[in-house]
Amino acid sequence: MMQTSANKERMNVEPGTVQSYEELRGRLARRDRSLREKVVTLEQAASFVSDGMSVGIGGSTMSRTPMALIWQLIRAGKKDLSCSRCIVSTDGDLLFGSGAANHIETSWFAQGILWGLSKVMRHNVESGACRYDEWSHMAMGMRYRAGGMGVPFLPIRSMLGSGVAKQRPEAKEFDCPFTGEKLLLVPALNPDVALIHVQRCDAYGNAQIDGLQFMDIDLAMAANRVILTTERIVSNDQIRRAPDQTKIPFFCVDAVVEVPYGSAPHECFGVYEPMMQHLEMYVAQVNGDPIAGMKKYLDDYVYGPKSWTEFLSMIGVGEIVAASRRGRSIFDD
Amino acid sequence: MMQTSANKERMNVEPGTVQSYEELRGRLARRDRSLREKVVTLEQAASFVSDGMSVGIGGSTMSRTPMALIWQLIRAGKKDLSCSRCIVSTDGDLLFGSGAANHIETSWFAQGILWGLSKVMRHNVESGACRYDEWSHMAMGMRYRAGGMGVPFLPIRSMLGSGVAKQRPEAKEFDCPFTGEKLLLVPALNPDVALIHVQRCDAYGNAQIDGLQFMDIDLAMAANRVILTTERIVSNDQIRRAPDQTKIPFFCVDAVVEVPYGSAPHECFGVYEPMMQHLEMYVAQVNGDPIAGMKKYLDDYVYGPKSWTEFLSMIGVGEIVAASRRGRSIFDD
Amino acid sequence: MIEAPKYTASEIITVLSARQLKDGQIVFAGIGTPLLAATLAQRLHCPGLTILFEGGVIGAFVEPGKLPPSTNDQRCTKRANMVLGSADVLLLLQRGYVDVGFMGGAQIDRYGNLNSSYIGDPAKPKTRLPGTGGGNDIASLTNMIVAMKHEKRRFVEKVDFITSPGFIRGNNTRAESGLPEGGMFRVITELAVFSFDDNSREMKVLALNPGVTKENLQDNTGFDLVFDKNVTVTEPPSNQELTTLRVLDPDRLFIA
Amino acid sequence: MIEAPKYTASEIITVLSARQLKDGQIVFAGIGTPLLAATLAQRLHCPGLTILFEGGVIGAFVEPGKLPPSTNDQRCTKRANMVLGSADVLLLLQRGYVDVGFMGGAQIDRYGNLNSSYIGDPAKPKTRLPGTGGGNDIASLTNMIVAMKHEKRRFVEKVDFITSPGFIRGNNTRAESGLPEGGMFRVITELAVFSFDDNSREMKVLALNPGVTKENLQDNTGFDLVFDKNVTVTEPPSNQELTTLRVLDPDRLFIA
Repeated sequence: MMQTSANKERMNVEPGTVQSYEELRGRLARRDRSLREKVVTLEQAASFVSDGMSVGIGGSTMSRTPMALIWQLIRAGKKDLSCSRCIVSTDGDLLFGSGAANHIETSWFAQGILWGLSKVMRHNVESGACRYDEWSHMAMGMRYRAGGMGVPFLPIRSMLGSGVAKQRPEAKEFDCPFTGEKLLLVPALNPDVALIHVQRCDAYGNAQIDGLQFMDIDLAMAANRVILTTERIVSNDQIRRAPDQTKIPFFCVDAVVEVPYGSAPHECFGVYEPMMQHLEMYVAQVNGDPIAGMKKYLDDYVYGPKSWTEFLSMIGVGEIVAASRRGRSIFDD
Repeated sequence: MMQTSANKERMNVEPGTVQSYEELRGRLARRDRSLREKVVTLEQAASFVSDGMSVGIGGSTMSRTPMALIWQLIRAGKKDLSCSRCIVSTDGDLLFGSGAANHIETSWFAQGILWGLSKVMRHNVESGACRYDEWSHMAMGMRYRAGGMGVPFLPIRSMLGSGVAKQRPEAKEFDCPFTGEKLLLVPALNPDVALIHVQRCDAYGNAQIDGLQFMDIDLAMAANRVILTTERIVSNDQIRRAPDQTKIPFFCVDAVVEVPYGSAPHECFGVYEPMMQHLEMYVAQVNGDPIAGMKKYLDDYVYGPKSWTEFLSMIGVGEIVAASRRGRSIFDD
Repeated sequence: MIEAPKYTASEIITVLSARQLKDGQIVFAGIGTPLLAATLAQRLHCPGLTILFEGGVIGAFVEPGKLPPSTNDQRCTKRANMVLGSADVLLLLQRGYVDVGFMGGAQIDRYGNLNSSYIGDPAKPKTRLPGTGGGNDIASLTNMIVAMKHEKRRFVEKVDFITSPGFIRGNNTRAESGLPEGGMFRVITELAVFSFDDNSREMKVLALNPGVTKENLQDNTGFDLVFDKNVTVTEPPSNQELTTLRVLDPDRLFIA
Repeated sequence: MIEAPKYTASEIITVLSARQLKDGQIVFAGIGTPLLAATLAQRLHCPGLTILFEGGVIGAFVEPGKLPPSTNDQRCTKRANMVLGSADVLLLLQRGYVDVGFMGGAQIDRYGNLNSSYIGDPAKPKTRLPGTGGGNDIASLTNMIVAMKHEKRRFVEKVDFITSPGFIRGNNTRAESGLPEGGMFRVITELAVFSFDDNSREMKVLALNPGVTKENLQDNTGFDLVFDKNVTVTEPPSNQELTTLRVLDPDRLFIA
């Protein structure tokens, strides 16, 4: 039922194509935006995502990545997803390496600066199996922001003159009617679905995000549906005591899943830092052999465990406790 | 010295004219944006504003209006200011009635819905003495936002088809090159100076604003200089303990003035509600006679008192205490 | 109305406006009657109504006896789900998150265009009114309910100035002006409830308030009225509605 | 270098980069050497240096031994003045609030154009590199310092792909491309410090690092070098500089 409804909203348009206002408004009008509880399991949440959808991913690099949800999408055998994120890390590896996604729009894609190039990205992109469309970081931000504002584009002053712009005819050079200056108009990005991990939200989806926000607010406003994973679900009363801390309003949100350590092995601001031992093991294995190494990682850590908690237990209590201690220390003087 | 430097930056351009990127960047490059203490008196702060400047006013209606600073500008005999604000209340009356401003760009201008039309606005505008340029509320927001983003315009989907748009040829109808849809491009608004009142900031100008933000963040980024008044100056250490609560960064700010009750008789979120007895006295007097009534108010309450504190004492301790009790109650369950 | 009224004009407008709202809706409400009517609806049949205010508020529950003097005051944030910038709350309308825009009006015409900017020639006005506020944005971007006093000078053939667009000159002119979404849905006065014809986009009478005749209504209206073929008579405000309303506004700020 | 070095290539690059920063500046720093050099400058001669990170941070003081693995990690927010959205921190560059952009480079050409996207033909690349991140935005919108390793294959006549624009094809071509502001200011390597000619916009040698000859430098560079007429020799890293640096990066994450 969810699957069907999700499929109905599937777009199948060429990336960079701007949705008409009529389409955008129509999709939003059909969403149930009422104040209602929307807590589901990770498995149910994954059923909101259909093959071929465009998927916006929250967080950035190794921070507040919705890893549990990505992990579940891979387990559920999703295919041909077209993903976007401001900066892509091991989440992109897993999406390409598993076959869940064949296209990513982002500004940077490796595992992390510490580890050089991602052999998984290289293998998949250089072979032509997958497509990596490059935009500048700010352009990604302005694309989500245009999408969230309900306008078809925003003007920017970067990318001009670069190879990055030449590769993206979806963005249009433009002479400003006010000043005569050259600007670049970047097209709105309204993903079919956004995946966002937060520190806390209520059962309706009112989400409060501590620390770094990245592009999550714009992404949530832009997407045609939003799935939140959250470290914890709090009461609506708690949200209403500090409404100026709410960053995503409930009516943008279609599903809420409580997943403690839902960004592991990446970090969640104020809760845990990245789990570097696991990441280093991962990077050595997949960069050593981006096919067999990735297959083994997926078998062992994605398809293997019975649940997200079992995956966490494979990371190990020692590393989780250490990451948590470091995570909480951000609030120390 | 301040006066001279301020004059150098004076624009004298027709409202609605977009500043070129070269001008904008040049002005910003000449500002001292370094981390430095910038605490001054109310009198010194007023000297940052020169006759004829464009002045962006923070807050909205009766909330977080920088009333002490406006009061000081009037006392200092400023003239021909061209002001902008999302919604204008008694601040606009005082600016027009005193002769400090002869032009306001806003979306709504009266004293408050409770009191009907402002006779002061009517008198000054209908006589042709002053000019009130009307924009939609969102258009005002997008104009500040464009200014803060460093782009010459933003596209919107309102105002189209209305008399409001017809009166503003500064905004341009535009056929979207992506969708063919009709849009309105509203011109960036980069005031010469912004006046913003906040709950707390440090001596460098890092400002934290509780509750309603209105358009203050965009305004601060857009303006060519910013004067902050603040309920209290806190240590930089306190700011750095919760950096995700900082809403305006120090390098946007040129002067900081500590003025407790600096929005009186308007409200400051979480600190005090509007002082309605004083406002009702004011409204009855100026709407009774927008010339003599206003003159008497200015003589008694603006030119008369020796200091802002003396003005507060004329409002009276009873009303200030009651407004404070109501103000703080917003945090009660 | 002939009988001694059991309620003021403002009270019946507020009660009938509240009835137009449905539980679960996202409503963008202006100050005065709209704020009060939406809050009344929350306390009657819409506990899950989400009220947005122009000051930057999502999901407020305004407290009885503490009605805010504008939608930019801290009282508007009481028990809200979210507080955000005022440009951002208006952008929610543009993106399409809002079900209903709900505001008052100073002058309205046959096509639901609202004027709150000028009486007389805008170039040399008899009266400069306060202006649009967020009204233009709300009316441009979502479906509108307008609550206003019914007077001949307020219900005119053609407004002196279009501050907040209704259906412009009727038929398809709103969409052609660049406003493909939203439009006038209901007008509520102390005399009647109006909707708009699906094709011509002319205002039409949907229901008469208790005690109001078609002739009364026409006499108080500055253009020839169109009546729906199934015009009904509205149920008068119930005791519960009136009592709850008066608890919300004990100082009669907006129901005098 | 002929003598047994007292410091690694990364160390001298970091120290010389730190020297380029002035107290009170607003610096937008990339991960790795830029972050480390800016933090080093804060601890030496720039206590009032404000460091911005792409993750959305203004005014951080990164802690010794806790270098973040990217500029999007919570460690980047330590003792910051402000944390904001990443699009918003990038917009500060566009508005003009930033004095210096500071990043690393994979490949650079005579006009300071940087490539971090493709080795070989972009249509069928030998190597797909990670891409621009915020590099394009920073290089497009502000004055740049680039810190990078000096190798012949990295210092090329013409980059395979312009990821982050320098002066494009020299002379006025950057401004003509729509980038009237900013541009390359300095390039720092383990061999030399470079600036760019005010007119031709060609890279030119400003100073040689200790022990480096013009011939050494040319041998390691893929295009014919231009030397400033007053080429100097840089002071070697001091003990204080090296000690402070090694305290910041005890695990030698970025100075190995």
